[in-house]
Amino acid sequence: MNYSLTILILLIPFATFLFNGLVGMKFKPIVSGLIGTIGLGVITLLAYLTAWQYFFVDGMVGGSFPKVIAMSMEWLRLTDALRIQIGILLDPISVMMLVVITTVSFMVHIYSLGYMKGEKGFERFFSFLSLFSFSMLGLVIATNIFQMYIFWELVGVSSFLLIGFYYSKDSAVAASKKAFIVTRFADLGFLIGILLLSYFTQTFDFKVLTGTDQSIFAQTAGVSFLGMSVMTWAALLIFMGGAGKSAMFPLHIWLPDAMEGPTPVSALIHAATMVVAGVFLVARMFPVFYFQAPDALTVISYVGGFTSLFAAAIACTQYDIKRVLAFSTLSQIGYMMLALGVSGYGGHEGVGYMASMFHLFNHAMFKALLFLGAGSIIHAVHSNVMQDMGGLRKYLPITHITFLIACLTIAGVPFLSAFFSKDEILVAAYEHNKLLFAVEFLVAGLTAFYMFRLYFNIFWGKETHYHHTPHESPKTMTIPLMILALGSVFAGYIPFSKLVTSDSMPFESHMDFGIAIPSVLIGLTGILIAWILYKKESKIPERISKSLGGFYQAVYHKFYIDEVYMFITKKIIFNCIARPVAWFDRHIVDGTMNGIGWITVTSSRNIKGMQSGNLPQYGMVFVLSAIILVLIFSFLI
Amino acid sequence: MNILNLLIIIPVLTVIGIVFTKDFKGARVAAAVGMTLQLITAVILVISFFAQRKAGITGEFLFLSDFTWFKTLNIHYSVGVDGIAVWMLLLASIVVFAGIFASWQVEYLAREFFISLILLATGVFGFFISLDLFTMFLFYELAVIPMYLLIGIWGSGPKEYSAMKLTLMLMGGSALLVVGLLGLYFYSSAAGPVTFNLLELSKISFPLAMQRFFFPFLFVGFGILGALFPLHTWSPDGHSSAPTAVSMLHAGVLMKLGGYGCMRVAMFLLPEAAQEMSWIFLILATISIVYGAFGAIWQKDLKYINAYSSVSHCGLVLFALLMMNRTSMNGAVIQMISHGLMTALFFALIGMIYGRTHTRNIDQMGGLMNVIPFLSVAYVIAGLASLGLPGLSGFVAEMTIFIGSFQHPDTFHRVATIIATTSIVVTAVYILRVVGKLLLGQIREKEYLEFPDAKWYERISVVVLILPIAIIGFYPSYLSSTLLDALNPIIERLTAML
Amino acid sequence: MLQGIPITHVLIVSSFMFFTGVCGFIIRRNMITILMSIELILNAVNINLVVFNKYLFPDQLQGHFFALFVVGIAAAEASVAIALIINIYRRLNSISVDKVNEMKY
Amino acid sequence: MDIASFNLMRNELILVGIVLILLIAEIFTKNENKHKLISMGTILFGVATLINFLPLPEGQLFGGSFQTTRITVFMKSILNMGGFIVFLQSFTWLKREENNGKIGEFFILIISTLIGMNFMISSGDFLMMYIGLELATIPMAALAAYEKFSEKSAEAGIKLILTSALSSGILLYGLSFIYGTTGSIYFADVVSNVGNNSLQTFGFVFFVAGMAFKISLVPFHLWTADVYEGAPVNVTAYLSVVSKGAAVFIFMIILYRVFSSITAVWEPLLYTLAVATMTIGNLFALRQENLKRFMAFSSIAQAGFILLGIMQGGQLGMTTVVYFMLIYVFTNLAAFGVISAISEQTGKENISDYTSLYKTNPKLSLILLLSMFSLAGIPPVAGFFGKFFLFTAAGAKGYYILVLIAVLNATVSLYYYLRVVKAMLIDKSDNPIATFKTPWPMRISLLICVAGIFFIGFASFIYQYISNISFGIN
Repeated sequence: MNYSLTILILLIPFATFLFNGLVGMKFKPIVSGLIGTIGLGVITLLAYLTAWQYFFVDGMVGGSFPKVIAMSMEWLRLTDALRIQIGILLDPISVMMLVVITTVSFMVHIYSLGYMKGEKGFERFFSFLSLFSFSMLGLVIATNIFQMYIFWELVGVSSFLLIGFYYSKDSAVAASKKAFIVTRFADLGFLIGILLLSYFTQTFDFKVLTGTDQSIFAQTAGVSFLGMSVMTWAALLIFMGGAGKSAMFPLHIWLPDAMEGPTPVSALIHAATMVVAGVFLVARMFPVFYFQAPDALTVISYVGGFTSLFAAAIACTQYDIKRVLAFSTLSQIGYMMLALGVSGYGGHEGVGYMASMFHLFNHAMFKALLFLGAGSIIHAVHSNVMQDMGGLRKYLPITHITFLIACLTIAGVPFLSAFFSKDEILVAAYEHNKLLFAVEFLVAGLTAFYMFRLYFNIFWGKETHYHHTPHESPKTMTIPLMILALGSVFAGYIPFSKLVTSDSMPFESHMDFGIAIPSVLIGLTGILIAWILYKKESKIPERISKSLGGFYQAVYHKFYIDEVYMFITKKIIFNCIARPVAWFDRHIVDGTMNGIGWITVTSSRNIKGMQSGNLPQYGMVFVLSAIILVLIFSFLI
Repeated sequence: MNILNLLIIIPVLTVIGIVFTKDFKGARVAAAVGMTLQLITAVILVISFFAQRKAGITGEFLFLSDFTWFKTLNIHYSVGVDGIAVWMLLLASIVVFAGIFASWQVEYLAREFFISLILLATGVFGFFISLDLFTMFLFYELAVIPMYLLIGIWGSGPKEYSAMKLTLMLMGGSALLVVGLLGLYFYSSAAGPVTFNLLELSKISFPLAMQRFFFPFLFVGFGILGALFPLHTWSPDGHSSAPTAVSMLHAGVLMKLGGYGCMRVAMFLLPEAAQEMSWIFLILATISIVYGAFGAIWQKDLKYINAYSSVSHCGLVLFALLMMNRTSMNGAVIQMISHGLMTALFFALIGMIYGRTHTRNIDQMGGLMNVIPFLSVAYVIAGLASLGLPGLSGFVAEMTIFIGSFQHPDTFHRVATIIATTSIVVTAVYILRVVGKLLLGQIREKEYLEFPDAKWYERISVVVLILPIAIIGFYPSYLSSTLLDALNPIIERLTAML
Repeated sequence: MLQGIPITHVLIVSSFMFFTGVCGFIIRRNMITILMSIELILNAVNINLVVFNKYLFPDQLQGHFFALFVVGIAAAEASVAIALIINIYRRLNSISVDKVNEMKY
Repeated sequence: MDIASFNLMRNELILVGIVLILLIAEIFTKNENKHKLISMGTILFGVATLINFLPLPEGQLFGGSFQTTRITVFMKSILNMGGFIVFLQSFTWLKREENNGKIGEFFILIISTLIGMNFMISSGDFLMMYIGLELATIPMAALAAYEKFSEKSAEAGIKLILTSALSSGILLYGLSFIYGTTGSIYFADVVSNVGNNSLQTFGFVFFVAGMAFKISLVPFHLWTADVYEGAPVNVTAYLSVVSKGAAVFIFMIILYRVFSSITAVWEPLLYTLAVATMTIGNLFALRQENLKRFMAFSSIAQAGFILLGIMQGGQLGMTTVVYFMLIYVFTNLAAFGVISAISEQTGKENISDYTSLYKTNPKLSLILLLSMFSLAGIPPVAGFFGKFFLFTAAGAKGYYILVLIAVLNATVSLYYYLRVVKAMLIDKSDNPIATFKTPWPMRISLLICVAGIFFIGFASFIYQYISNISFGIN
């Protein structure tokens, strides 16, 4: 059982990146497009083979799925103990992520062939996509936390490049900048967390960190800062990194703006893969959190819960369809985080962990589907606000059907994939924390409501007449939709509890109808309300929003978080730190240097009287100084 | 014939050659040829050095050669290189090479320009190869002085003021150095005849009182060139007024003389004092890291931005040196090299952009990505390198420094490290601000559309700088391991008394 | 002869002369007078030399000779000085030192 | 004491001979070809300079009042070279109409001052030293006032003669007390009687004051600037290099040979003087516009640096000082050469007149640049070595703070030296000094100077030689 081929999973996308980036513009655009897509297809195949081999050919060793180091080379030796390895670690979650990423990425590649046709910088787009795939894959198969950090940064930058793809659009530039800086700020926490962790444990290696042997944490015993144990600090700081990438409250602000990027990018990066990196990070470090920093896990669960509610609320009020999807992404990731937070370790205790991974998998499918669908809608109507849409079902049949499927899935309608995962999450929450369970229960309803608000507004609602009739997108775009639709229907039947679990030992998970049925019901209620409000064009929504008044405004303006950030950055950082520093440097530090020069010159001007040109005065100075010297040296010394 | 002497002889011959050229075309060709030879020599040097190491020749310095100069004063011309110096020499030759091509279009007094530029380079090379502190100091000053003419004659903006300020401050630094060097020289009489020789000085353990007295002189003296807060103010003015190649050379190589000197002379020869006083300078270095980064945020002038970021990055070098463990010092040297390359790249690109837009104010530019993609992409790469993107040299350096410094047993040092890490965010802020304003967005002016993209010579100088950045970024372990070996003697001496 | 006069008295006289000369140099404005004050200083020196020789080292003549040379050289100095003063008088029609401060600072 | 031993006074005698020859020659040359005297004098002097390089046995004459050692011979050679370069530089100036009648005088006066200096340097007692000093000073006043019809020149002359007369009075007064307390004027005898006696210290300090006047140390420097400015350029050059050099040499020799036992007194004394001299000299030099005045203050500052070497009091000290003076001769004379060439051509002597000189006269301005760098002590030119070794000498005594002050002063001095460079290379001017061709003697002199500036620094054997022949307190 060797996985030597898995190295190609990293090399191929990197090669295509280099090719498209350096010489891509020399050829016809389609060439680079095809190269990128084919490359991705190949590694998708490889990923499936790997998954197959890992789960079903090699299978379990001693009742659990082993952590296989497929390949590992020393990249940089920092100290004798701390060496940065670049390698490939295969275990249930990384293999699962491989499958998810390659699938979605492949779909997006195909889709982009159609969607981006004729765009300026086609080859640039594909080289960036390859770069992203490369970094994301590198992230999930990291053997150690530092390798993860490396690819973490690369993911960040490729997201920056892709959001700012339309670089002559100022809003896009601003959005990309925001995304990068916010995540960078979060990464600072991650880095400091790594520093703490590596200082106390003297290792980066996941195998050691998440292994059963807890003795490596002996150093940390009793070390605490501001009343929290150092491991809690480390865990929280590392989670801060995760929260940044996964856009958890309050670091979520970059994600809605990130929708400035091309829609396939939103589908790939800001729905399916990169934004769940945070979840993946927590899952990857789960034993460390669970055994060393349980408080951190609690924090995570609350952050997740709050974010999911908060985002769902905002999603109900937005009109830009991509933003609605973005907020729903936030809310779903909140689910996953919460699930991890409430999870236990091992056996049925770890149902939350399993559920979170499960939901991650399904979410990737249906959210990518939703975004791609939104893309094809925008492609058709050249706008992405609901007001310009309505009754599109006639024009875009395939998009319509697939979109509907996705909406049903996310709404948790029975026997579609999300139904299962969401149920598991609710179960985990229920067992662990009733309050959070209640929140999630409510969010389930909200989700159903805003998704169908979206759906009805687009495909039903008022009969808009378009100056040129929308037409269904080309095959390159519709085929991925269908495939993903299949994915989001049937992904739920994968027996996750057999494959991806907290201690990688399978356990029996069973449907808990006590929780499933109410959640389905509340979902259906949400759908029903949406039906009433938005099926036909009606004045009711306005009236409701009026009646809610201030609250509605607050929600509509995303609780003014952006404004707060604006204030902090522009006013505090720029005006209250950078500007004074610049001033201080110019006037105080530099002023001192110039002051020295000034003093010299002035003193030279002031003593010029000594050289009066008058002979007797010369004589006087001469004699007096001679006498003074005599007094000093013959009598004082 | 010792290959190291070639590194001095070639530039001198080049200067003589330039004297006999007719016009600016001849001058620049002569300069280019000379510096190409120099680069080749440096590469050969590196290869043969590590070939010898592989052959098992241990001995801190190789290619030693020594010739007595002033016998009664026991001053020698003695050269030799260790694993750090060879890399520094390679860096210097790369930057000079790029600098020549970056200043291809200098026509006003071109011969004088190239002559002074290469004299400056001679000083740098001499500094890195010399083992005798007297010759080292001689070359140091030789490197500083042409700067005045280069900035004063071919500079822009308030050039006389900046040139004078830069020269006087650096000379003030060397004033401190003279005192320190003489101290070392005369206290070396404890073991045999007085000497300036680094190797022999490194065998002596000086009395603590003497170390306490002279360490600040040496460290600050070199520190000024290393832009140690608050003595960094020559750097913004100097860099912003200097012509392209000079900024490249100065920020890229000359500022490294400071860090190198701090390590090689101040800390290496006076270890106890270094251990004892490190905390003072550590605080200063930490300040300059954060302070430089914040200072860069507010600037409008591209060169000011880079000058301040250089302050920040060079502060990181001193910071890491003062941590005094193998990893951090290793990181410091890598940072010197990486910062040398990327800041040179920055200044080269700024010069090229300025040559087209005739302004360096970022508020008056925008959308260059549409018109000069090559330069813009290069600029983005430089920016990413300087904000520490994995796969480029900056990341390697910074991470080595941070991890290394954080291994320090003392809490104070670890806290300082955490403060220093915040600079990576601030760096990201100002780099992205520049990239956003300058390259992205709408095309600002109509005449941008006539801009030609990079000419062949510009491409050469850009590519020659980007390549090593990427190579170090991708495959740092060779560089890092060689440096670790080279650092051993220094570390041993530093930690001997702990 | 000088029998009975203690050396200190003579030295006091000479130093008095010396300082008179110095004050003359500083106070007087006429160059000729300044020259004369310098002569006073030199003569004070001569007195010193002679007296030291006479009182302390009577068995040798170094002081005397020195004094003789001083006198001679003083004469030479004076001659050149006066020539220059005349030159100044030709230029400025005045021999007051206050006139000769064209170059200053 | 046979006739052959007069060989010890070789240089002096030859110079006297030259003076005589010139006197006679002047009588028999008609007015229209007086200018032949210039080349004649120069050539004769050049020969003398060459002859003095020949080795000479050590020894003494007149019962020790005239002493010849290898170091004195070398010092005399330095002075000779300085004089020779000055002669080469003064060709065009002497060829002027109004100087036609006074060509002989110029040579005679300068050479006689040189004779005085030579005697002073090899003097073995205070009398000889005093005679030499006066012989070196009085003709100098006449030289300063050489330009009969220029008020400035006359003023320079009168200032020099009166102040120097005062100073020599003070010096003699000091000497008289030294004689009184030691009972001898012979160095050899004085040494043994020098002790810690306040009357003697009194005399000593007055003596130092008198010497300080000649070396123009602050606060005894006031005459310097005015005289330098007023005197003709070449005379100024001669003053600033040769007569200063002679004074430095004899001062050092006397300190080392006579007052070796009271270093405790003169080291702090020189410390004070050095600090004052460097600082004040620099501060004044900062704002000078007239180049001659500028050079005056710069030379004052340099004198301050020289004290660092003298203070060391050992063989190292004397070596560094002599070495520095050697370099200083070439450096300073290079600068003065350019200045005189330009003032001969255009009569301009202000820094502001030199703007963008490089455009029109690149060679001249490069030479000036070199000498400025050498004065500022910038490598690779010789000045760097000279200065660094002076600092080394001070360091050897452990005066690190003094070294720091000195080097900081050197930094300040760099500022005003760079001002000249800035004017020539950087500043733009719409009417720069027109391009002109310097006459060949000037070219030769400048060539010699540049060769010296470049060569002496690297030529360690010169330093070696000086170090071998010089002595110190032990």
